[in-house]
Amino acid sequence: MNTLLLAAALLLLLTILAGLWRVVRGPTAADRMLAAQLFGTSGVGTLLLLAEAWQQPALRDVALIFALLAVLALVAFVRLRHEGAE
Amino acid sequence: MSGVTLALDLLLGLSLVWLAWRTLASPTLFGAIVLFIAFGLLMALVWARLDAPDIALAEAAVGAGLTGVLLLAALADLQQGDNLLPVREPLRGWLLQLILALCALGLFTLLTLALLGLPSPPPSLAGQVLPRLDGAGASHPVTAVLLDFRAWDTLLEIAVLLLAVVAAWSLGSHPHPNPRIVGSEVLQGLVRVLLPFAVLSAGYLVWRGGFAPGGAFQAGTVLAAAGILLLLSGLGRPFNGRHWLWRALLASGLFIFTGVALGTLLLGGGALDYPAGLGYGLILAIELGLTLTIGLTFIALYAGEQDAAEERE
Amino acid sequence: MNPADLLVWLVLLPVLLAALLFVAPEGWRTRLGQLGTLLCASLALLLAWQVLQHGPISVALGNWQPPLGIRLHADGLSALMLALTALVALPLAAHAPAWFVRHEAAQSRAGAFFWPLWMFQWAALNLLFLAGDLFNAYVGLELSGLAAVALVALGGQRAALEAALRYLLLALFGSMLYLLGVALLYGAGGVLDLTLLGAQLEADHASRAALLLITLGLLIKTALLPFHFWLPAAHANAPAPVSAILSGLVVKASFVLLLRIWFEIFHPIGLGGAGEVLGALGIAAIIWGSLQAMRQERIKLLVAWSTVAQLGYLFLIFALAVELAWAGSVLHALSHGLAKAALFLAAGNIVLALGHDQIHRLHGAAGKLPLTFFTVALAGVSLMGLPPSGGFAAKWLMLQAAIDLGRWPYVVAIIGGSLLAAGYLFPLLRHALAGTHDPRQREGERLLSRWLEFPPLLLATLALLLGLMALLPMSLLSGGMPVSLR
Amino acid sequence: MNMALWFTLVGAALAAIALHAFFSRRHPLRRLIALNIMGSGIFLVLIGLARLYPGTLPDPVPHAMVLTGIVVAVSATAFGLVLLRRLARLGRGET
Repeated sequence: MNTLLLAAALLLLLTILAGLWRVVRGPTAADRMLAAQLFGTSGVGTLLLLAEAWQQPALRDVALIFALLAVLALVAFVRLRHEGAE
Repeated sequence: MSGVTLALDLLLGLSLVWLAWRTLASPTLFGAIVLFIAFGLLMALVWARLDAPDIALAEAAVGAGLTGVLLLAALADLQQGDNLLPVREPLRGWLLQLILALCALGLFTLLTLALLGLPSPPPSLAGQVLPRLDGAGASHPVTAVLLDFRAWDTLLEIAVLLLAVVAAWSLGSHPHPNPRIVGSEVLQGLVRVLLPFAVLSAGYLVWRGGFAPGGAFQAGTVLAAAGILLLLSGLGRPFNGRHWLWRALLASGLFIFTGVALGTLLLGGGALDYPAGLGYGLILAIELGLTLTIGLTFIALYAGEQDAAEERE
Repeated sequence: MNPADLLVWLVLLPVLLAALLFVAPEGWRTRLGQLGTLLCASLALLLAWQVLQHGPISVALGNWQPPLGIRLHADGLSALMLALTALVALPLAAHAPAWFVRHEAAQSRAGAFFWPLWMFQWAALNLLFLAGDLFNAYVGLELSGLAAVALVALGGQRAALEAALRYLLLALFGSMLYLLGVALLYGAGGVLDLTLLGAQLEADHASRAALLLITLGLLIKTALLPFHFWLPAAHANAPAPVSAILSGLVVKASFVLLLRIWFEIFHPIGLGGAGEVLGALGIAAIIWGSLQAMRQERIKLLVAWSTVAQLGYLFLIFALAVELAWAGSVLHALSHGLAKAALFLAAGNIVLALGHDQIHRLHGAAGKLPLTFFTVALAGVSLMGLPPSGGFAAKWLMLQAAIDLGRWPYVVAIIGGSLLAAGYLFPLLRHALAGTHDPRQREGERLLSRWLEFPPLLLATLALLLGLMALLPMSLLSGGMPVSLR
Repeated sequence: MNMALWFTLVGAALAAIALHAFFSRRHPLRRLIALNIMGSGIFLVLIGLARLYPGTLPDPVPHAMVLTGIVVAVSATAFGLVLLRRLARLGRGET
């Protein structure tokens, strides 16, 4: 069971990295934003899986904070990005 | 160690290094900031892996959230109009490049040799902290260190926070980073739903801080996030620094902390030596004060001070 | 009051005042700041008196003894540096408000924010002089660095803001190196207390790497050549009272920390040739800083480059590691602190009165501002190391140490440095004294109020008197000499 | 090699990369990011050291040091960004 959880966490981590690849490559800001949106969700998922696998309930709190702060980052992306800011 | 754990560790470490490199080498500033936010997320995972949930919480709130938003706000401001800054060309000349590369390599080698040569078992203060937890005002070891054994550090850290606001305001008022913000109903609706959750989470984190990972700093950052969301959605307005009440609120955490320190000193016990039985209550009072101050401080650092005159425009 | 409580008050009182000064309405800040200065300075002088009477004082905060808790420690060195800060702060409290009011009407904001920022800086300085814990000192370094950058930025002009930004980046970089060194030391020793660490550290890779990182970090903050490049712009573009604080006091705080770390932690385990390198850099700084000072056309830049040169003397102790040189080095820190604060305040007055600080346009200025140029000359006596000034006593002690050790390059550098100082100070005075002054200009209004002219004069006089009373600081120092130098 | 040691070495690599970037990239915003990454590397070294050997008790003191360090770093970064914005507005002729 534990290995399964860890494997799932690993998989989610890989999707985050795949998203990061998009962030690096771009080419448009929209790609970057979509990829960034992905970290939020995958990050929460990874943290919840790891909380179970490592028996660290405090990681659920981290996931909670992460979910709240991801919204902030996303809103900031949308609202603060100046047109033509590349 | 299972194979999956090993793979996870290797992947986390390597991607952290890769991400740092890509962040710092990113051709655009916007890309660098987005990657830096992602770097914060990976750091939070690494802290979780290293049994440091307190730091993971702080990193999730600060590294992946707050710092990123502050950077984005600054970038939005920098990119209005022509540029602007006295930026010199990137370092040119192969000799300088070579020297710099050797310096970086030298630092890595120096640290690696030092780390590999450290004594085993490592000297540590864990044996000093854990037996004394009963006499301290908090049962969670990290909170006990922060607010009792080494509370002096934390007091000065709060002084640094207030100093950052004083320093930022001394530069003059700066307008909200994006003056063209108009209220969007979807966003305002979202913020209205999120706000109670954020405040609730902040309260939860302070309360947990006494006996489990969490505490004033993490809670304060969540409050700040909520405040910044209010500003971003156009629901809230920035500070009016001319009003002394705002300034008093910003300083309240430091007032409470120094008040406790001087109070304990004047009662004859020695600074920050909490009287028996009062430790828990005093630490909770300090934590609550700090949460409010930290939240307001980060909002102030994001939004800046607004002159009354400017606000009317 | 319990003498040990004084240590806590010396840090907490300025912190509390800083917060109060920030909250207080702008109109109240000057009076409150002056009152606070009086209180803090009395406490510092009281503590110096206590240390002189009863020897070093320690206090464990929260009654948690090290290694778990944090210790503040006041020995002779701390007492002297605290007293120096107080002696600079008192005249400054009279000068700064007058200066900010006169400087520019638009800068009322700078005048209002000067007080809380300076109180934060004062708290950080006191903390660094008292710190017994390496990590606590890190927080102190950051507090001091941020306050210093904000104070530079009070200049408001583009040049001041650019210098402030550069200063901020380098100061943060220096703190990072320091923190990395502290992390390695914690890994090697498992404690953060200076004395405990000194007792148990061994000469291994980790401690050598830590020494290198901590030293580099603190050298950047102290601006020893070749890490001096941020200093002239930052010190010269800041408002004059701020320049006095930065050149007179702030760079000394990181130096004192370095001094403690070297002689209490690392000296016992042997350093090889590292001290020689710092000594040689000190000599290079004396020469290069003086040569640059001679080339400057603005008074404030000249004074700032003179700081680069004078800081070089402080580092001779690392090569001449004996008791006499230690006393000489500390005495030099004191006399330079007083003389340089006087010189920067006087330079600020010249800018106010003449509207420029071009050296070649000073002709006859001494006739207009006799008291201010008398102050410049008096401070110059100490910087050049002429008797009977504090600078003379300091250089004399270092010279004696160098001769005892047979270190001739150092003998040449110490004497040569005085000649070089004369080389940049005399032209300044010559320009000011040259030419007959039109007596009609003396009529009419006073150019400067006495609040502007007397505080720097007082500081320069103190620098001079320090030479006559050098025995007092010497007896304070003999109590707290590091074991490795006895 | 044990897990904590691996992450301390990752921390050392982060510090070295950030050192390089701090001096080779001149934009102040990038240099602030470099300092933050350097800070993360240093914190990683501290925490890695705190549990370098499995089986020993985790040491809360470095954890507290890192939390303090994070607060100080974010304060300094925030002030640096305000300074930068002020300078940019001065460049545009605003006051």
